[in-house]
Amino acid sequence: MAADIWTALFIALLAAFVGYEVISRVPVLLHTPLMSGSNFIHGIVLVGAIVALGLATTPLEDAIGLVAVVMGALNVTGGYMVTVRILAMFDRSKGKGGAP
Amino acid sequence: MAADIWTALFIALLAAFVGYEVISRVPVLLHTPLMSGSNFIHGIVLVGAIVALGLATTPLEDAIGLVAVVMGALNVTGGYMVTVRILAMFDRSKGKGGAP
Amino acid sequence: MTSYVQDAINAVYVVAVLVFILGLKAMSGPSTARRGIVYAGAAMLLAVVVTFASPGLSNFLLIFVGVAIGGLGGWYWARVVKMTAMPQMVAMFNGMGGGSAAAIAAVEMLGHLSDLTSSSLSLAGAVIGSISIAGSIIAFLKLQGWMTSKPIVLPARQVVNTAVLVVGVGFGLYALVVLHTFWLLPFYVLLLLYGILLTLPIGGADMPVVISLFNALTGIAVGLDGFALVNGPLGDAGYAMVIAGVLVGAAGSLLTLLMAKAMNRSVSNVFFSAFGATEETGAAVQGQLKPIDAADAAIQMAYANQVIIVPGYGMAVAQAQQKVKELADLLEAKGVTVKFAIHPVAGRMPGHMNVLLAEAGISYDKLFDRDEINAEFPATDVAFVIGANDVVNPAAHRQGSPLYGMPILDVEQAKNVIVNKRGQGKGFAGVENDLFYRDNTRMLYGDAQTAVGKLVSELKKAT
Amino acid sequence: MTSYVQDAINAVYVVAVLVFILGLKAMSGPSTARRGIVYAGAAMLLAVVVTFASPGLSNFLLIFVGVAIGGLGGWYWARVVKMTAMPQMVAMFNGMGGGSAAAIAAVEMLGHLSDLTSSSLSLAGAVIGSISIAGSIIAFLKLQGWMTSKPIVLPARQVVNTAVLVVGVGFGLYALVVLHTFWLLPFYVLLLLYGILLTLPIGGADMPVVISLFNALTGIAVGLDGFALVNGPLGDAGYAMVIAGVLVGAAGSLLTLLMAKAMNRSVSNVFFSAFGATEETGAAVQGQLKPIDAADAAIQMAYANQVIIVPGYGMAVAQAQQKVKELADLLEAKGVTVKFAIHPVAGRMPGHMNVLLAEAGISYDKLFDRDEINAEFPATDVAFVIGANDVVNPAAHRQGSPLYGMPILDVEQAKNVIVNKRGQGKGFAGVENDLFYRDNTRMLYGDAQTAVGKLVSELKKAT
Ligand SMILES: NC(=O)c1ccc[n+]([C@@H]2O[C@H](COP(=O)([O-])OP(=O)(O)OC[C@H]3O[C@@H](n4cnc5c(N)ncnc54)[C@H](OP(=O)(O)O)[C@@H]3O)[C@@H](O)[C@H]2O)c1
Ligand SMILES: NC(=O)c1ccc[n+]([C@@H]2O[C@H](COP(=O)([O-])OP(=O)(O)OC[C@H]3O[C@@H](n4cnc5c(N)ncnc54)[C@H](OP(=O)(O)O)[C@@H]3O)[C@@H](O)[C@H]2O)c1
Repeated sequence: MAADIWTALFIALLAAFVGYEVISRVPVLLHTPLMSGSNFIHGIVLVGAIVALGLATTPLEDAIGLVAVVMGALNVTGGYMVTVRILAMFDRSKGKGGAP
Repeated sequence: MAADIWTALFIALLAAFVGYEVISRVPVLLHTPLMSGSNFIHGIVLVGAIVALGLATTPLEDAIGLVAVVMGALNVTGGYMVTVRILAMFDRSKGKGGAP
Repeated sequence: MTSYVQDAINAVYVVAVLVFILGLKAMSGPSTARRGIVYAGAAMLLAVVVTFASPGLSNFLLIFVGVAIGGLGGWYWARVVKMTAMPQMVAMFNGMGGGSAAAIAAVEMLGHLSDLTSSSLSLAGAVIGSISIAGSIIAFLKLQGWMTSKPIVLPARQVVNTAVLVVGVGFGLYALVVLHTFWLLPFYVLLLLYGILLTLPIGGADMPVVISLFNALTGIAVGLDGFALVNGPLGDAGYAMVIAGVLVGAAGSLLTLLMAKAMNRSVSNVFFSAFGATEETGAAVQGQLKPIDAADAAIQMAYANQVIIVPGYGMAVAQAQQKVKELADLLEAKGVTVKFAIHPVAGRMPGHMNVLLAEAGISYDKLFDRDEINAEFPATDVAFVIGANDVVNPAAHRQGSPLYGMPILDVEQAKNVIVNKRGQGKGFAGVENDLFYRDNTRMLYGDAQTAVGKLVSELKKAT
Repeated sequence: MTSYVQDAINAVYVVAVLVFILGLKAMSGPSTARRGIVYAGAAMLLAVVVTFASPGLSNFLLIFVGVAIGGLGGWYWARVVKMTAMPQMVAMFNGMGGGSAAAIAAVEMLGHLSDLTSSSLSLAGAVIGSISIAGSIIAFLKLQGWMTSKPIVLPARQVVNTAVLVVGVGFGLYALVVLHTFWLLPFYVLLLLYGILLTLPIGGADMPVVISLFNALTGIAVGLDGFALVNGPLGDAGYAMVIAGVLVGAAGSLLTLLMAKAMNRSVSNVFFSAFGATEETGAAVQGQLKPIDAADAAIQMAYANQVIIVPGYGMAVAQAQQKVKELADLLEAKGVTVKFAIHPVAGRMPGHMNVLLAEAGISYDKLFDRDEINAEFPATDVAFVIGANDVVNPAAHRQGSPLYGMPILDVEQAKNVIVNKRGQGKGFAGVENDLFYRDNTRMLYGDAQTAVGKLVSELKKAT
């Protein structure tokens, strides 16, 4: 157990760096789609919710697990759709270069 | 066992991203010190060498382990010293700005 | 057998994480952004599907029902919502993620309260997830207009808020210590309350920063849940949650800072100063407002060589973008060069103006950044400001002004300036704008949609 | 007890990894670079020290002896070596890392050949580590001049090399399959041989790229070793090795590509074309070389308003930097403005010129990048090229030339050009340089140290 926490810490540390580096030079124009896109990515919470509900044993756990799944699914599909729609607005950008 | 390989894969994946991102915009001027600095960082091999020798049981393992430790120690101290010396050359750069 | 299945599942998670990162990377450049989200979406789908194969799951019917309700609901809602309601949509879906994280933590704590490491991590995830869902819902209500978007400032709020937070977390810790799940109830109630109290005093205009911060928080909550679950049922899927969550946590935190910086605020200022509630700064301004009517304004523009249109928040609330497009088309038909000057924080979310104008069908190569267009104002006959205020306020050049240091569009250098707004309303920062009093400035009063509409009919008449 | 010790050790590794990353980040900006390496060094020291506390270790005496020998040796060697020998030093220490990784893999395979996953990973680490040490030693010998730095091209080398590699790896796999450690011996021998064969055909001037690639390879070998050891004795220290190793692997690979790009080569070209062995391209050049003697050159410079000095590889091999500094001081004493134009790949390692000139005490704000100074040549009275050739070759502007596309210093636009070199030797790319034949160019023949020395004495005489 204890060892795995350390492993997870290594992972968290690296993930934080990656997240930071990836965003570090983004134009203001893309702040909103990027916020929405990263919103979509934490929709991975649905995976955790499925497992939690799948392993729930009492009715209370079932109920809370169901709430978790519904909310997770809302997050993931809504987040995806909103991002796609926002980015579709930028699609006319084709003409004008933009970042390399 | 099998599970830990996956964990290590996650870690390797993230580390590769971090390495890539960190270097992605470096001026030519710093290529040599950076090469030398990253050379130093893989000197962490010394840690592995110490453990390998520390757990060696046969004379052959002892001998090879000793070679590993000596080489690892050469890597780490030499890599450090060389990098410091190269960077010391750049120290006059103070006057002239440089990257932010 | 199970081991191979587990290996296959893990492989999918590793690939999914890889694609998430690449997707996020792609999303930070305009030309690759769409590809990025599509790939990330495919990876997510895969990750969710393989999770069903995880060993030991039951309750499949419930899971399907839950995924179906949430999935279809989210899909539908996100499709039908109007483009202008996007910020509150993002807030809402983000809140859902935080709620899900809090609920997962609850299930975990109900089942395994005795494993102290896991429960502590779950508790932390529950704290952050609860704040995120409650706060996001308030943000949603404010932006949607179902609640006043004015800051709501309760008495002694710093003290009360802190007390709610501390007592709430105290209940949670007590539950872990006495191993009694009942105490999780007041814990959740108080934490949700804290999320509400934290968000109430924040004005609607600051919401993009707030949403971004809650987004980062949800990421961290998800990461903590993943942490807690790694050794339990989730195995390596836990790592996928840790990575995706922390990734978003870090990226979102940075994004929050960048956003706040782009509008010249600090994050703590956003959260703790109840900006806009009381502020009413600004030196007394000399001069007079000189109105102009639509007919005269139309003539001035029609005979100009170059017109630069500067849209702002007022254009967005009035939904005037279609009319603006018509106006631009008519002017161009008369041989006038029309350009749009887009300030990065014009409107109420980053990229707001680009999104609206692009939606109205205005070609992207007529939109210019601050840096690209500022030099052109002196050679411009008419600068037409539609519902913008702060982003053209020369007070930004004056030390001491609350706007000081914000980069602005130098509209005042144009030969003539026509400003459309409804009356004497101030901008988001609440600062007087002496641009409106300058000799070369005329005021075209009225709601942006109506006013621009009138310009359009005048121009049509003239043809 | 052990568990707490283990936790403490792990915490140190996590912190060490964090500092490594921050250190590497800092090292990629000139102003923060020194701080970066110092922090990384402190973290490394800590990581090594806590490793001694790992549970179950014995053999402490041997370990101390090994660390002492290697540590003191590396320290001393790196301190006393001349600045000009830095590239081969880096190669050597990098090779040591690869060798260490290969040796660790050997110990691991000797002890636990039966664990297939770990041994396969160790084998992979051994392959890469062996190539890296053997190749690095060849690179060292070439750069140190203990072996000809000309490409050594053996007949049918592609076939032979591939055969050596395949058979070698075959022995290794066979050892894993039959569980007999004896077969590791031919495995190691052939892999070391492969590393030698791979590096022999590469010319001395390409070595920076090669060293950088071996550096990345060593990183990967270390990462693989860590991978193999994670479940075994190392535990989370294995992860630290994986992270540091892969970090360097990725950073080093990118750095290799960037370096190759900066000198207009591709990496596969470097490895497989034996560049410089046969090449002798270049169109016939019209015109004549017009020599100048030191006295005339000195006068021209002394009466100039501005002199730009362009140092190149020849200045480095001749060790003329001190003389150059004297020259610059004398000219400045006479009121001449002296600037240095530094091409990024002048010399034989990136940053070579900056390092040498800075070492000689020339102030950094007299050194200018290509971008900063190219526009100044037309207004310059004398451009003085010291042992540079390719970086000032106008052929780079001509399609079809091997140099085509390389950004150069536009020396030919100066009013007068004085070029110091020993004779008619070509530059690294082996291309004729028609700059030397231009009307405004004069050749000052001789070894750079001697020639610049003469200029200095002439100038002193004139005072
Ligand atoms: N973009 C972002 O991400 C973001 C996010 C949050 C905050 N902000 C802040 O928001 C501000 C944006 O500047 P801005 O110049 O776009 O807007 P602004 O400074 O908020 O000014 C908007 C102006 O539009 C007028 N207006 C309101 N409704 C109108 C209507 N229906 N028709 C015509 N005019 C109308 C108002 O005056 P009347 O009342 O007299 O009509 C007001 O002066 C900046 O201070 C920025 O920092 C930006
Ligand atoms: N910086 C890097 O990282 C790096 C690494 C590898 C390769 N390279 C390559 O190296 C080249 C560098 O260009 P460069 O212009 O600096 O050098 P170069 O093109 O190699 O030319 C050097 C010139 O110096 C002369 N020279 C040699 N020894 C001398 C001495 N003792 N005194 C005076 N002159 C002497 C040679 O002519 P004589 O024989 O007639 O004297 C030769 O023409 C580029 O092609 C670059 O791509 C660079």
